[in-house]
Formats: sequence, C-alpha cells, structure tokens
Amino acid sequence: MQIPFFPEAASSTADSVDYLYYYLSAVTVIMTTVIFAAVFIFAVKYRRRSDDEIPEPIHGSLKLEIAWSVIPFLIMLTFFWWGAQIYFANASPPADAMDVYAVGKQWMWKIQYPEGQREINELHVPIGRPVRITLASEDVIHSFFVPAFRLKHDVVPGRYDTMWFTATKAGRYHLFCAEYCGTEHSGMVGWVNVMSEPDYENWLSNGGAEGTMVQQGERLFGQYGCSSCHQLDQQGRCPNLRGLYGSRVQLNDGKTVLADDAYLRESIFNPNAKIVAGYKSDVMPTYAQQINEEHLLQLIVYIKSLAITKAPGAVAAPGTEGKK
Amino acid sequence: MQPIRRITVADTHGAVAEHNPNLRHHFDTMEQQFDSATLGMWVFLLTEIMFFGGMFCAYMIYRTMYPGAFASTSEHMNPLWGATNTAVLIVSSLTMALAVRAAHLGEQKALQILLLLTIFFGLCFLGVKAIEYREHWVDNKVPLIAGHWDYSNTDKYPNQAQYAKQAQILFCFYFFMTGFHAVHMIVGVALMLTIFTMARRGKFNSTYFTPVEISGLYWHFVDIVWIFLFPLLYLIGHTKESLF
Amino acid sequence: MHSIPSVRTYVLVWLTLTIMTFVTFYVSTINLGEWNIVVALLIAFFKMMLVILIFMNVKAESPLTKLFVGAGFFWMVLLLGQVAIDYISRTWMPEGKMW
Amino acid sequence: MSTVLQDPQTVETPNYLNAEYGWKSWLFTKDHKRIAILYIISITVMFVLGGIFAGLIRVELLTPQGDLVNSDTYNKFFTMHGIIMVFFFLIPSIPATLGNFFVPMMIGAKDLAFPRINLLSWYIYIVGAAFALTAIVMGGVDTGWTFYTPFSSTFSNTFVITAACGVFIAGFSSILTGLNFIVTIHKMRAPGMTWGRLPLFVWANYATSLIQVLGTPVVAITLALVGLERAFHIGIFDPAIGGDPILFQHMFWFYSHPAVYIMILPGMGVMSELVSCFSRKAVFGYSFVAASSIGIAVIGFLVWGHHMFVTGMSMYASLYFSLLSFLVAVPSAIKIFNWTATMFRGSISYDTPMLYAFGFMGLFTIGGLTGLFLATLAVDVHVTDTYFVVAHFHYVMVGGMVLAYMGGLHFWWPKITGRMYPEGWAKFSALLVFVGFNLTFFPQFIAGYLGQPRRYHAYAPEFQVYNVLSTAGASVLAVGYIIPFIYFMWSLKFGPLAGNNPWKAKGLEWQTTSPPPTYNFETTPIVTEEAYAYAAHKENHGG
Repeated sequence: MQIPFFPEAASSTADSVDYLYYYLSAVTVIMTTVIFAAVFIFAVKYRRRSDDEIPEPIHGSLKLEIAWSVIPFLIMLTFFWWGAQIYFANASPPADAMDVYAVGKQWMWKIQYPEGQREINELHVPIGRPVRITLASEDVIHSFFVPAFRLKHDVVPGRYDTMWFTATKAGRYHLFCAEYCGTEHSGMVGWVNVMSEPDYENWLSNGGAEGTMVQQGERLFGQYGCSSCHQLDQQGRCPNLRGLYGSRVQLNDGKTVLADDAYLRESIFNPNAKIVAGYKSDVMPTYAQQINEEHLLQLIVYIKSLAITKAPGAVAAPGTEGKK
Repeated sequence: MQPIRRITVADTHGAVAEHNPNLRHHFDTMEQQFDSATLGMWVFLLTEIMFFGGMFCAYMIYRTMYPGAFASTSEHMNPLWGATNTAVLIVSSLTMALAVRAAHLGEQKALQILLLLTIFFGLCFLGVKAIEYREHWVDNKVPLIAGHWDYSNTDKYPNQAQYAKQAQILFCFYFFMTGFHAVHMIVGVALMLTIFTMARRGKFNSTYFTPVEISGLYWHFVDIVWIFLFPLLYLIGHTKESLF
Repeated sequence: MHSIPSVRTYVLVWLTLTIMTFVTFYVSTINLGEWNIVVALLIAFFKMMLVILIFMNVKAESPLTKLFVGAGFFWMVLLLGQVAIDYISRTWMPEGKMW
Repeated sequence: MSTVLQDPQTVETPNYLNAEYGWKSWLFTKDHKRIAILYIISITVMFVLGGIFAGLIRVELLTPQGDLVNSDTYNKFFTMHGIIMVFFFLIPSIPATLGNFFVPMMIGAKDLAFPRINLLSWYIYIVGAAFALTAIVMGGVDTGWTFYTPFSSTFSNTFVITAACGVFIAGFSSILTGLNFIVTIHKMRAPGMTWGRLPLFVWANYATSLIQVLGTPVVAITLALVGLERAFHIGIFDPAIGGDPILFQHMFWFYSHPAVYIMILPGMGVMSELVSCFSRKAVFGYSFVAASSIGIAVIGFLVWGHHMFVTGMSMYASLYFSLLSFLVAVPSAIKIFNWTATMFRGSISYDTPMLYAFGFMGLFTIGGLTGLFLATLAVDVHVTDTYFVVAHFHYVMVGGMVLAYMGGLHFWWPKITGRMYPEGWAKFSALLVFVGFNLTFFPQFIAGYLGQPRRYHAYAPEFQVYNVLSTAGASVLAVGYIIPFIYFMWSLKFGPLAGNNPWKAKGLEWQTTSPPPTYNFETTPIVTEEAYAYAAHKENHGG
C-alpha cells in the first residue's frame, strides 16, 4: 500500500507554502529534540542518589531568561514575515485571471463558467492560467479547500468571497468542504481537474447548451421582469444599468458607493438598502427568496457585461474593485 | 513532627478575642471579611461589564454597518420615556448611595426608608419599561414574535421600508439589551427586598453592613448600563434641525 | 473601611447627573452629523465616572479596587477595539503587498 | 520520618473526611476540600462520557467509509465529545479540583473566601451538565462545539438551545470559581505569605481566574444570543437580514481562545510544583515563571483572530493577530525552559508524578511549536480545519493538561486521601498514556497536512493508514486511563498510609496532616520563607 507523506503540489503557491512548512518543521524538530535531550540527560545525570540529598539551589539568571525570550521571538518573527508574504501575495488575483463561480449548498459544490458550463462537485481548470473563483453560499458557512493547491477559503452566506490560484500540474485533485456544514459535510467533496490548455479548450467546447453566463443572465433579466423597469437604452423608472459595474454610484443620502458584486447583490436582495440619487424607494420588490445564488451570479455577470459592451476595458480590474 | 518547617506556628486565635457574631469562621478579622466581600462584588461587576460588553461590541459593529437603519428604528423609541427612566434610575442611585451612607453611620430608620425608596424607583423603572414594551407590541415593532412586525411605509414614517430588514436586527438589539437590563433590575429589586428585610430584623449595625454595601455596588452598576443604553438606543434618530 | 461622602456631595452629584441627562437629550435633537454619537458617549462616560467615583465611592477605595475597575474597561476596549480592527480594514484590499 | 508511613495514628486524626458522615454532609458541605472531591467525581464522570464519544469517533474512522454509524450520529459524537470535554472536563478540571483543594491550603487559609459560593458553583456546574446530558439523551447536538452560526442558529435540527443553555450555565460555575480564587488569593493569604512567596500553582490559578472572570461572560452572552436567535427565529447573526456570521466567530473566540489558557495554565502550575518537588530545587527563575502566567492571561486575549484567517476577515486583522499569536508563545517558551533549567543539578526522582511531568514537557513542547504553524498565515490557510489542528490542540489539551492533571492527582493523592497509590502500576500506566497518546495524535499531523479535513465522517482512502494508527493509539490510551481509575479506587481502601509528607515537599499543604483537618491547619501558619526553599535549613535535614 502506498503511504503518502505530503500532498501533491499543484499550484504556484504550493511550493512556497511547503518550503515554509519545512522550515517550521525543522525548527520544531530541533527545539523538541533539544528539550527532550535536556530532560533526558538531566534526569539521568542528576538522578536522586540518596533519599535525603538536597541539591544546591540555583535561583535563576536574568541573562538566560532574556536570551530564551528574545531569541525564540526573533525566530518566530521570521515565521511571521515569511507567512505573511505568501498570504499577501495570494491576496489579489492578477488582472488577467479567468473567472469561475462556485456556490456552496448543503452538501454540494455547484460550479459554473462564464462560457456556460455548469457542473456539480467537479472543477476544470487549465494549467498555467490564473483562475479567480467567486464563492457564494446558499445556506451555511462552507469552506473551499484544495489541499494540492494549499489553499482554502470560507464561503460565508450573505456575501461574496474570492480566492485565486494558478494550477501548475495536470491531474485530478481533491476538493473538500473544510468548514463543518451539517449532516453530509464529509460528502461535500469533489474533484479539481487540472488540464492542459488544449484539453481545457476541448472540454469547454462540449456543453454549455444553455449559452454563456451572460446569455443566461440576460434571459433571467427578462424572466424576472428586470428589463421592464431597468431599460437599457433610456432612463426608465429605475436606474440604467449600462456602464454601472465598476463605477461609483451617487446615493440619495449623499454617499457614494462602488458598484461591485457586493453592491449588485445587495441591490437585488434588498433593493431598499441603497437608493440611487433621484430615485424612489419601494419601487423594486425584493428578490431575496426568489433568485438562488447561481442565478444571482448569472445576473451579476450579465450586468457586468453591460459595462464592458459600453466601454471595453473600463471594467474594473479584479482586485482593484474594492480598493479605496 | 518534622524537624524542618518553613512555617513557624503562632496562635492567632487569641488575637480575635472579641468575636463579632457576624464574623464567619474562616476569616480572621471583620475588615478582612468586608474587604473580601467588596472585592468579590467588584470582580463580579467585572464579569457583568464583559457580559454587556459583548452586546455593546455587536451593537457597535452593526451601528457602523447600518447607520441609516439605526436612526430609523430609533424613531420608534420614545425618548421621553427613556429620559424619564434615566432620571428615575439616577434618583434610585442617589437613594441607594444615601442608604449605604445611613448603614455606615448606623442610622437604621433612614436605611430602611431609603431602601424602600430605592425599591420604589426600581419598580417605577420596570413599570415604564413595561409600558414601552406594550407600545412596541401594539405598534407591531416586535420582530421576535411572528405577526408583530410591520415596517412598511406610513404617513408618519414615509421612508422606513427601505430599512425593513436591518431594522429587525436593531429591534432585536433593543429587546435583548433592554431585556437583559430589565432582568438585572428585577434581580436588583429582589436583592433590595432581601436587604430591606434584613435591615428590619436589625441585622446591620455600623460595624456590619457588608450586604448593603455590595448590593449598592450592584445597583449602581445596573444604573451605569442604562446611562449608556439610553443615548445608544433612544437618541439616534431624533435630530430635528441641522447645524450645517 | 473608609470615609464616606456627605449628603451634600451626593445631592450635588445627583443634580449634575440629572442635568446631564437633559443635556444629552437636548443635544440629540441637534444634527451634528457624526458628532452626535461622540457627544452622547462623552456625556454618558462623564455620568458613569461620577457614579463610579462618588456613588460607588471608588475615589476612596483601595488601589486594588481601582485596578479592577480599570481592568474592566481595559478588557472591554480589547474586545471592542480588536473586533473593530477587522471591520475597519475589511475593505482595504491589498494588492499582493503587505503595506 | 520513614516511620510515619506506617503510623496508624495518621488516619485516626480528625480530618475533613471523617469530620461528618452521610450524604447530607457532602451535598451541603462548605468545605473547599469536600467540594473539590465532588468536582473530582463529577468531572471524572464527564471525562468518561467524553472519552466514550472519542472512542466511538475513533472506531468509526477506522475505515474510510462511514460504515459504523450514519453521518448525523457521527456529527453528534464529535460535537458531544467537544462540548463535554471542553466545557465540562477541561475548563473545570484542575482549577475546580486540585485548585479548589490546594489553593487555600497553599496560601495558609482556612477556606476559600466564599465557601457558599464555592458550593453554589458546583451546583451550577451540575445543572449545566444536566442540560448537556439532557441534550444528549433527547437526541444530541450536531453543531460542533464551536456553535458556528448560521448553522447553529438556523439550520441545525438538533437540541442546540439545550446544549447552549448547558454551556451558558456551566460558564457561571467557572466564573464563580474564578471570582472565589481571585478574592481568596488577594485577601486570605496567611501572615508572611507575600506575592513573591506564593507557590507557582497559586500564581497559575490566579491567572486562570482572571481569564475565567473576564472571558466567560462574553461567550455566555454570545451563546445566549444564538439561543435567542434560534428560539425566536430571528436575531443578530442572521445573514438573511444583514447579520454577519463572522461577528459571531469574533465574539466566540474572544472567550474560546483564552479558554485554552484556562485549560493549560493550571496544568503549568502543577508542572512547576512537580518539577520543583521531584528535583528538590527551587523553580529556576521563579519571578519569570510567575509573570509568564499573567503574561499568558493578558496576551491570550489578543490573539483569537488566528482561528479566522480563512473566514474572510480583513487581511490586516489577520496580520495583527498573526504577529500577536507569536508573542503569546514567548511566555510559554519561558516556562518550558525554566522547568528544564530547574532540573539542572537537581536531585531527580522518578516517581510517577515526575514521569507525567517529563511527558508534559515533551508533549507540550510539540503542541506549542505546532501552534506556531497555525499562527503562520500561509501555512494556517492550508492546515486550518484539518486534522493538523486536531492534533495540535490535543497535544496541548491532552498532552499538556490531562498529563498535568494526572501528575497532580498522583502527586497530591496521598494528601487528599491519606493513602499511596501502587507505584508500579502507576508507572506502567503513565508509560501507556505517553505511548498511546503519541500514537493517537502524531499521525494526525501528517493526515492534516495531507489535507484530511476535521469533522469528516467518511474520508478519502489515502488517509486510512494514519487513521488506523490513530485508532490503535486510542485503544492504548484508553487502557492507560482505565488502570489509574482502578488503582485509585483500590488505594482508597488498601493503599498504604502515606504520612503527612511522603515526597518531602515544601508547600504549606504538606505541613498539615494527611488528610487535612476541616480548617486545614491547627493554627494559622506564619510564612517566613520563599516558596520551594528546599535548601534552607539544610544542615538540619536528614531525619
């Protein structure tokens, strides 16, 4: 039987996390050995030889105390620095990252691609291209965990989270839900398929019968009746959504807000929360119970595309979206 | 007997020859007993600070998240009742402080009267609170109970529907915070009744009044919590004129 | 056991507290924008200090009691402050660099 | 001296055990020593119960498929294991038992400052435990001991309110114990017992009490809010109306991270006593060890965010909490180094308590150092919520706390009962615990780095080898726990009489008779020396 000792390293960050892990492990082994050895040697060398023996007292040494406080702390600062470097390097995806959308739902992962493919508990990504995953949850907190990528991110209901990676090695890797989410938590597992670029293109071209996410979103935009008020060519009863995404919106209370995913999400689920200047509240009904997270993502991708068609390139680069 | 001891023995019982009947056996002196009791009460108040602190923490976060909804819900509180209750509690704190003083000086009659006054004002506070709760109930501003929540626009509040969701959080805060405070008040009143009974039975004198002292600390603490709850819950949405 | 303030002091403190209640009530009707809450909390803090120092007589208490009262507020600040760190900085998105 | 061991007079002396008889004399007692015994019995029951759940978990995980029980049942197993072990065993373990018994004795007091509150806290504990047991009997809880919202508040179909009530109530027991200790240590010290002379066990319990008093109310209110949210179907953490589940995590960990220091600090206190006594030497760097207890208590409140690095908390908050998490490792390191240095040029005996102390030093070192992995941001992202975390905190909780508790129990058993346990069996079971423990939990580090998520009922087949090792280790560990249980029972009746001070230790608790009389000392002791003054009066020694 094959006994694995380390998980496969299949993302651009996996190796750097591993090196840091080796470093930490080395320090741990050395320190543990020192303590064990000292305890063992002292226990043998200074064992009690007669029942009434009283050793000379040693009360302490300021120099030693300072040494074994400061030196370990300095070593730990190197852990901190190194770990923080990697963590922050993983903070924002590069501008050219491709998008994938994942919805966690008790107890499955629903993945959809801008090109229109949808799958459950399977994720297909090409080698060498940065992938940004937008995470949403239908119900409780889940956590998107790919051990081979050394990455995980919680999926908190009521908001969007993102994570990104660049896969470096073709293969089939575990996808786990790492945050306890109820009965079939351990069944909320799937596979990440890392493919070469041609294989990926090939895979993409099969499927997507329902059209791209933009097309699906456009259909929903009609189905839910959004288009009757949010008219795209003229100012209707509701704000025009063209060029909206990534712009700053003036609100009726004098504040401005950035039109990002979170804003669109809130405006659909809780339309009265932020009212655009010049419009009235209570015009739009809430869609909170009617649109599920998957459809919501399609709508948002569609609304995002409206910004692109108007002014190509004006769409906010990922990662700069939330920047102040 | 061992030959070495790090302690030497001295009979301290002789030192407390005049044994106060209120001195519990495991204390050496009355002062030690009094200090222990007061310190114990302060440590207990420490835990109370953190107990309410948890709620204040959550309050702070949501208030920064949803300032508009906070102002909107606050319009449904009646600041006159709130102010009245603040004044009532402050008076009760005064009578409590005077009661402790009377106990200290051994003035038994004054102590009993002041304790009764404290109880009276405490009950007044709870009465006003009950009236307020009833108003919210009638007004359908109780999200906790199905069928008693209505936050649609009305003539008086033409723009409140936009906060219909988050307002529920804030009403939850209102009921939880004032509710926990009211529970503390009820405990306080019960405590005062006990102290009053003890005072009537002549349990206290100028050398022993520890229970009065520590219940007083508790009473003042509950007052302090209300001093913060009043502006935080009642006084957000009532601005009438703008300075700017 | 320690000295205890006079009736006069107590009544004066009570008067101040009552007046401050009306002040905080009145100030809340004036729109000071973000400053409303600051003023309200400052007044509440002032009232609290009066109650603690005079009514609860911490002024005359031992340093130990003062230490414990201080510890209460210190830990409360730890709770509020460190939770606030998260919420304040949540929207500052870093771009692959730490600072 | 040595004749004392056979002196039949020792049991004849009036002591807290023979002062009164009958169940009433126990259930209405105000004697801190009897209350400690009540606690020992109740936490042992809870430990056995939690241990049974642990055993069931390990048996289920023997195979990758979830074949022994269904997933709902498994989820209840680990939840009940966590709730019982954390809130009903680990948190009260040393403070409420050994602390309750020995803190007053070590400072030369007749009792705790508030004996009735002490008894009340035991009753509160029992009521809390009753709630927890009710939750189990009615059908269990499946939220995990962390009660994360919105699962606990909205989605779980189990008895969350009952369990949360149990934890809420038990919290007040913990608060009252802490309150009692703080006041006792401040106000009840014997003449001459200055802060600089306090045994380090007392310092550790003082630090623990601070955390209990300052942290517990926050988790109480947090769980109360979750319970109310469940009861009313609406509340402040519900994302559907704009609530933030991450805020729950902040408030929960504000207590629950310092709570791990509630669990380990008293263990460290026991360690100081053991290492000093069985090396016959003053603890090296007394003031640093004492200060590091307080340091841990304070800094422990600054680090909770390291449980939340992947939750979507602000990255800058992560940075802050990561840095401070390393800071809290410093006082723990100080302690380990000082204990090791205490052994240097000592007179080291291999009595059972010292064997547990050896084990503690090794295992706590591993537990502490693997904690640094979790404080390191990038590594934590990979290993958090995996078995790496499970292994880490069991190294601290079981390898640290439980070993210290066992060591302390063996160390003070002669004082508590007046009788010795069988040394050979004790050494054997200490060895079993050490071996079984490592076999159980070390493989979990590897499984964790491989990516086995925690709280998984069924897992990927490549993790099986580590889980089989783990389960094998757990069986050894179980035997290691059962043997002491048997011989302790045996020793109550048949153990040889211990005498007043079988270890020739220096604490005040050893200067009175075994078992101690009701008010601990015939006369109030007056302290004239530092703690652990083994070398003082050296010339007189020799018996």
